Amino acid sequence: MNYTKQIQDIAAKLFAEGKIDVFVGYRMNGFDDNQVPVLITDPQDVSKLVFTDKSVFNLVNYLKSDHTRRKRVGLVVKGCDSRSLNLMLTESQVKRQNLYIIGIACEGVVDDAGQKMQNCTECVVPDAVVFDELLGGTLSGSLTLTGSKPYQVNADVTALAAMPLTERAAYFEEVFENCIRCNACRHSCPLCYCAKCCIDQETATLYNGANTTSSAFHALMTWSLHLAGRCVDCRNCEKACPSHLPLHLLHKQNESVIYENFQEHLAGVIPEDRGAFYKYSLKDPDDFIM
Amino acid sequence: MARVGVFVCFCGANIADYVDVPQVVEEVKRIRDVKYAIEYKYMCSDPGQGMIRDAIVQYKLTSIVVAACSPRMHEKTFRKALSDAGMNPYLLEVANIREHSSWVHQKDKKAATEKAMDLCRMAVAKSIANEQLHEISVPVTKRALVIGGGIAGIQAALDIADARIPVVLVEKSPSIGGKMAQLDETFPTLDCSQCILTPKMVDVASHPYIELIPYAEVLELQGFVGNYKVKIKKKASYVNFKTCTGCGACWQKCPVKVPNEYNMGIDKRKAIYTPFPQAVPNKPVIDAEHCTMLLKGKCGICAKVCLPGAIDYKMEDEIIEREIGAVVVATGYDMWDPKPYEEYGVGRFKDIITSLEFERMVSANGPTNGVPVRPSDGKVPKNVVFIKCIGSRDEAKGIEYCSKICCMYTTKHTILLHHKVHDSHSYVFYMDIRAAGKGYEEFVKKAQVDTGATYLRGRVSKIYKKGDKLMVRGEDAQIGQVVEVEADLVVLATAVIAPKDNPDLARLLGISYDKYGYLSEAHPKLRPVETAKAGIFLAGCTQAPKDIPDTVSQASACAAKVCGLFSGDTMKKDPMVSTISNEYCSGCQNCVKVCPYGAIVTDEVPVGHGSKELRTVAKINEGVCQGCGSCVAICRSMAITLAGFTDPQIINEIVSI
Amino acid sequence: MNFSTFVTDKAGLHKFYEDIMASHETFAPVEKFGKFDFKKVTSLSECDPESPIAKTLSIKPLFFPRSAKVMKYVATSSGTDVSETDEDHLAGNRVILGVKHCDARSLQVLDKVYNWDYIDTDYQKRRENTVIVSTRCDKAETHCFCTSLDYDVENLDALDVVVVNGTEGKIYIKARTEKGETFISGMNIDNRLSKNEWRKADDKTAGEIKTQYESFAGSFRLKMDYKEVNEKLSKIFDTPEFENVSGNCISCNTCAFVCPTCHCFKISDEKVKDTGVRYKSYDSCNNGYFTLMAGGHNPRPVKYRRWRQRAMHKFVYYKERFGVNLCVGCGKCTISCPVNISIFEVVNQVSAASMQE
Amino acid sequence: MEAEVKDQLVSIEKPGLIAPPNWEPVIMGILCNWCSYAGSDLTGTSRIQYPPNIRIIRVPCSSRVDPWFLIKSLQTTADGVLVSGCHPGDCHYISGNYYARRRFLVTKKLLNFVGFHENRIQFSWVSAAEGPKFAKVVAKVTDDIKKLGPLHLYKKENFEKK
Repeated sequence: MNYTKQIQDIAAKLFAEGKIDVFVGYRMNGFDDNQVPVLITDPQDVSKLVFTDKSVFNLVNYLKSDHTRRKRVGLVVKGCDSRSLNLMLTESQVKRQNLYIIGIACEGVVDDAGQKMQNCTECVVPDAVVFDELLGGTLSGSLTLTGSKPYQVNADVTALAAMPLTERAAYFEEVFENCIRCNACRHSCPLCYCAKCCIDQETATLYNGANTTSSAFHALMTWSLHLAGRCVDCRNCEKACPSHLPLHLLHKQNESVIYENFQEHLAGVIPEDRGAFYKYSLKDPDDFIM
Repeated sequence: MARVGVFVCFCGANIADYVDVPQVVEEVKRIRDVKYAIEYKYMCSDPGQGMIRDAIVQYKLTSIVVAACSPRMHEKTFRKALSDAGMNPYLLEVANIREHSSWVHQKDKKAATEKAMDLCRMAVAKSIANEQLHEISVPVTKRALVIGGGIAGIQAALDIADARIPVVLVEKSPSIGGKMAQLDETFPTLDCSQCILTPKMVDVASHPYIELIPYAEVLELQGFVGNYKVKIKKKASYVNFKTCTGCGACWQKCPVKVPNEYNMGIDKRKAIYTPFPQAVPNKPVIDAEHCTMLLKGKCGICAKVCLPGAIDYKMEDEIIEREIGAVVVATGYDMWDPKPYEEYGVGRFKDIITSLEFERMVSANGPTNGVPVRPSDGKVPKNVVFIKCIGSRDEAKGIEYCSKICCMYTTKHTILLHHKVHDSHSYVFYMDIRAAGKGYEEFVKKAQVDTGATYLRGRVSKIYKKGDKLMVRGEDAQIGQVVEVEADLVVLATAVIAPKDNPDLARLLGISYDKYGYLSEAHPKLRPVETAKAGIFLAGCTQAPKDIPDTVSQASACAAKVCGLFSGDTMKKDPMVSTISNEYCSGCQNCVKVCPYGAIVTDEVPVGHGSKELRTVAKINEGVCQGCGSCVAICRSMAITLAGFTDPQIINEIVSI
Repeated sequence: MNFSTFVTDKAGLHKFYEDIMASHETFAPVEKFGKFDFKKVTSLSECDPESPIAKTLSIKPLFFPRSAKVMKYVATSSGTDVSETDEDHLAGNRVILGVKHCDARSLQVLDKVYNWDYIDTDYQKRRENTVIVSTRCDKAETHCFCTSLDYDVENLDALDVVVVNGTEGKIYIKARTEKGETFISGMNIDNRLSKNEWRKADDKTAGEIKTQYESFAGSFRLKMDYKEVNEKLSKIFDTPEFENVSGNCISCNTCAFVCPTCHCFKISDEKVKDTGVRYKSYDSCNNGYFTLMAGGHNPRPVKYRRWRQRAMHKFVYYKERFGVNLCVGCGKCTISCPVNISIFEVVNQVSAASMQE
Repeated sequence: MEAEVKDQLVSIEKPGLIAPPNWEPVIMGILCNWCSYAGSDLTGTSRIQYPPNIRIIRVPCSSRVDPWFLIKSLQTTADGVLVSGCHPGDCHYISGNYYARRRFLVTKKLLNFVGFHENRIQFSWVSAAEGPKFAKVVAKVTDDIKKLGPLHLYKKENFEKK
C-alpha cells in the first residue's frame, strides 16, 4: 500500500486551485522508517507527504486542533479514520464543505515491529466511508451496513470473558494500576473533543483528581462509556498510551454488547448515525432488569 | 462554609417507635456543616414549622434538612416554611426516614436507626450543594386552538370562548358538525341529534370569540406551552366565502354528480356542494377532484349562475399563522371498514350495510327520507339482522378493544327500525351487552320489550344468499345450537377506530399515540385530559372511543384546563430544569436528539470573548423543559446542569455515608 | 574523594543483586504490557535490571509519586483533625536497581529545585533513604542525546553505585558517592572477594571504563551544543517558529508524565464521609487549563505558547536559575509521544530558525 | 463459586479478603421520582418489611442516572447498586427509561467484564403501585450481595468499611 505519489499530486493540485488552507498528512520522521503527522500550509512542502502501511495515526484528531478549526482542510483518511470523521460531521464538529477528504481503501497498517495491527486484521470497514476521492478502489466490494465481514467479537475480549471472575478482576486491577493518568488516550482520540472532559483533572474535586488506581479505574470506565457506540477502533489511544495499556479491551467489550443487543451499526459507518446511546428501540433487551 | 439545620421528626410514634430519634440527632450533630439539630414530635405541625423558621433566623442557617416522611408528602409544606422565614425554599432537603426506614424496618430498631442516620447524612450532604432557585414565569398568549369541529371541538371552543378567551377552530371538512351531524336520534333519550347539535354549530359561527376556519388543516406547531405558533393550511374552496350568500344556485345547476360522503355514498352530491343543508358555514366548496372546470377547463356553469360572483377557479391553498397558548385536539374517530369479514360476504352482498349507513337511511333528512331500504332492490326490509362487535373485540381481524358505543347504538337502531317499519323484526347477534351509563340499561331493557327484538348471544359464522334473502348462520350460545336467520337486511355494528391521520398529527404536535393510533393522555386516570406535552389537551374520541355525554364532558374539561392555564398573564413553572453552559457545550447536539419534549434548540454564540466568529451550541428552553435529566446524563462534556439534581448534589449523597 | 571499584562477571553481578533483594527493600524494572516500570521486587526473576531504555518508565515516581498523599483529615463539627499519611517510600532504606544513568542524573537535576526556597521534606527523605544502583548504557538508542547535555564523563555515572559492562564479560561495579561506598561496603565485600566473586580494580580498570564510555559516546545519532541552544533560545521568545513546531502536537501531556525531570503538580482532595485525603499529583504544562486561573483568565490558551513554555523552561529558565538544563536527554518523551515529536528536534529547529532571522 | 467458607464470607472478586464478623452490605439505591420512589413510599405506607441495607437516592428519572453514579458508589461505601425506574412505556418523561435501559446494560456488562460480579449491579422496574415488588426486589438484591461478600475493588483509600 503506497499512495505517496497520488497524495502529493492531489495536495499540490488543491493548493494550486486555492481549495485548501492546510493539508494534514504524514511525513517520514527523518531517521527511521516511521512516520509522523504533518500539517502543511506551504505548497512547497507537499513533497514531504507520504502514505504507506506505516501511516498509522488517525489524522481526524487534528480537526479538533486550533491549526485546522475554521480553515479549509485537506486530509487523508483510512477506513477507521473516516468513520470517526463521519461522527465528527454528525456531531457538528466540522463542516463538510471545509474539508477535502482523500479516502483510502486501506489494506491495513503495521506497528513498530512491522506486524499488521490487530484492529487491521479484524477490520470490517477497510474503505473510507466518506471522501471526495477514494484511492485504491474498494476492498470490501459492496459495503454492507456492518462492513464487509460478519461481526466477530474481538478475540482478546472473548478470551478475557472466558476467564474466571477473580482472574479477570486481577488482570484489570493491574491495568488500572499501571495507568499514569496522563490522559494521552483522551487527547489522541478524535472523538474526545469536549472542552471540559470527564477525565481531565480540571474536574478533580468532584470526580477523581488523584492519580490513584481507583481514580484511573473511574476515569477509564467513564471515558470508555462516553465512547461506547462511537469508538471506531482506530486505536489512537492505545498507541498513545505510554504504559501500553490494552485500552481496546474496554472499547471492544462495549462495542460487542451494543452490536449484539441493540443491532446497531458499527460506529460512524452510516452518515448521521449518532451512536447507540442517543437512540433506543422498544425491542431492547429487558431481561436483565427485575 | 455551609450552616445546615437538621430537624428530625418523631411523627408521633410512627418514626419514634422504630428509630431512636435522639440518637439520630446526636449523630447528625457530629457532621461538620451541621450547626443546629433538634427533634420534635410533629415537624409538619404549626409549632414544628415555627421551630424551623426561628432556627433559620437565630442560627443563620444556609440550608435545611427535615428528616421526616417522604418528600412526596410534605416537601411543599416545609418549602413554604423556609419561604416564610425569608429563605429560598429550594434550600430544603427532606430525609425520608419514615417510609424508607421506620415503617419498613419495624423489627430491627438498631438497623433502622443507623439507616435513618445515613439518610440524614445524605440529605445534609446534598443540601450543602443546593442552590437558590426561583420559579420560572413564562408569558402566555391567551388564545386557544381547537383542532376538529365535531361535538367535542364545538363544545370545547364554546366553553373557552364563553370565558372570553379567543379560540381558533380548525375543521378539515367544509362544515363543522362531525359525526354527530350524521346521526338521526341519540341514545338513551332518543332526542334528535340535529336538533341538539345545530344550535351549537350556529353559536360557534356567530360567537365573537371564535374564529372558525373550515376546510383547513394544521401544518406545523412550534413553540411551547403558552407560546405556540401554528401554521394552518386553508384549502382552496374556489368560493369566496365573504361574497357568497349561500343561495345554492351553484350546486343546483352543477352537472357533475359525486357519491355523497355525508350520506355514506348512498346518494349523490354535486361537484360544488355544501355537505348538508344545516352546514356551518353554509357556504359551498368546489370538489377539485371532480369539477370539470378545474380538471379540464370546461363547464364554468357555477360561475355563470353565481350572482355575487363568488366563484374563483384560480383560488390557491393559503397558509396562515396564529399565535396561540394552548391546543385542544378533537379529531374524532373513523368507522372500521368491515372488508376482512369475507365469510359474511361483505362487498359481495349488497344488502349487508354498516351501522352508519343504516343511521343515514333512517334519518329524516337522509337519502331515503327516513325509510330503511334494501340497497339491492329498494324494498323495505322486514327481517333485519344486527351483528355487533364487527371489528372490535376481535384480535384476529380487527382490534382488541371494545368500541363502547355499539351496544347502545344497535339498541337504538332496533328502536328506529321498529318506529319506521312497524311490522319489521330485529335479530341481534351479540357477545355481551355493555350498557354502563346513566339510563342505558333501562334503555336496553325497554327496547327489548317494546320492539320484541330477538337477541341471540353468539358470533355469526357465515352469511349466504338464498333467493333474494340473506341467510345468517350463527351460534346461539345460550341454547348451544347453530341457528339460521333469514334476513332482508344485515347491519354490521362496526368498530370505532382512531382517525388514520392521528399519528401524523401526533408527530406534528409532538405528542404520543398508542398502538391503535389514539392520542395518549398524560395519565390514564389522573390526567386523562392532558397530554404529556404541556398545553396540549385531548377531547372526545381522538383519545379513546366515547359516547356523546363523555365526549362533551371531556371537551368541557379541556376548556377548564385551558382557562386555568390562561388565568394569569404568566405561568409559574417549577425551576428544576436544565441549563447548558455555553463555555463547555461542544455543540454535538446529541441532547437535542434525546430530549423528549423538543426543549433543546441550537443557538449561535461567539467563539471567544468578544469574538465575531460564531459557533453552534445547544440551548434549553426553560419554558418547555420538564426536568427529566436525560440530557444531563448523555452530555459527555458535562455542560448541562439539572437544577435540584446536579452532579455535585448526587455525588455528595453518594460519598456521604 | 576516591571511591572503590570492583571487577566481576555476570554471575557475580546477579549474585550481588540477589543479595540486595534479600537484605533490602528493592525496586527494579518490572515488565507489564510491554513496558517496564520500577516496582518492588524480591527476586531477579521478577524483574530485568537491564531493561531497554526505550521501554522503561522513569524512576521519578519513586521520589515524586504520581499521586502522593499529602495529608489525611477528619472533619466533624468538633473540628478538623489533620494527620500525616502512611505514605510508602518514606520509611526504611531502599535500593533501586537497573536505573539508567539519565534517570539517575535527573535526580541531581531535581535536587536543585527541591532544595530551593522550599525544602520538600518528603522528597529529601526519599532521597536519603534510597541507594541507586545505576547501569551505564553500552549503546545509544534512537532518541538518546544525554551526552549532548551539561555533564561530562566524570559526572555521567550519576548516583551511588554504577555498573559498567566491560569487554570479555567483565563487569565493573563502581561506587560514585559516599552513600554508595557505604552501601557496597555493607554488602559483605570481604566474603565476595574471598570467594573470588569480585576482584579489586587494578591499574587497567580506569582505562577500560573510559574505553567503554568512548565507544558509547560514539554511538549517538543526536548531537548538539546545549550552550548554543541555551543562548539562542533565550533571545527568541517571540519567534513564530514555535507555532510551526507545535503544529502536530495533540496536547496529550504524555511527555510531561514520562519525563524524569518534569515536576509540576496539582492538589486535589478526595473526601468520603468525614474523612478526606489530600493528593499531590502530576500535572502537565501542555494541558490547556494548566494556567487557567480562578477568574477565568488563561495566559497560555494556545498550544504554541504552552510548547514555548515547555522548551524555554527546560533549556532557558531552569538553566538560568539552577545552572543545569531541565532535560537529561533520555528521549522518553519522544518515544512516548503518539506523534513522535522530539524535543531535540524542536529546540534545534527553533534555534536554527533564530539564526536565519 | 461458593462464597461461604466456614461461616465466613469472602469477597467473591478477591477470595483472599474475608468479611469482618456481622458484616452487612451497603446497597446504593437510585430511584426515579415518579414510579420507583413512589413505589418505595408505598412499601412504607403498607408497612411491608425489607432488609435495611439499602440507602436511597432520589432522581427525577432513571435517564438522569449517569453510569458514573454507579461507579462512584462502588468506589466508596457501596457493595452493590440498584437502579430502579418506571416500567417500559410508563416513563413520566415519555422515553427516559428507554435511553437508561441501553446505558444500564452496557455499564453492567462492562463492570462485569473488568471484574465485578454481575449481581453487584442490578436494575428493576418498579411502578408506583408495586410496593410489594419493591420490597421483594430489595430483599433479593440484598440477599444476592450478601452472598458475594464485601466489595474490595478500586475502593477509595480513605473509604472506611462498615
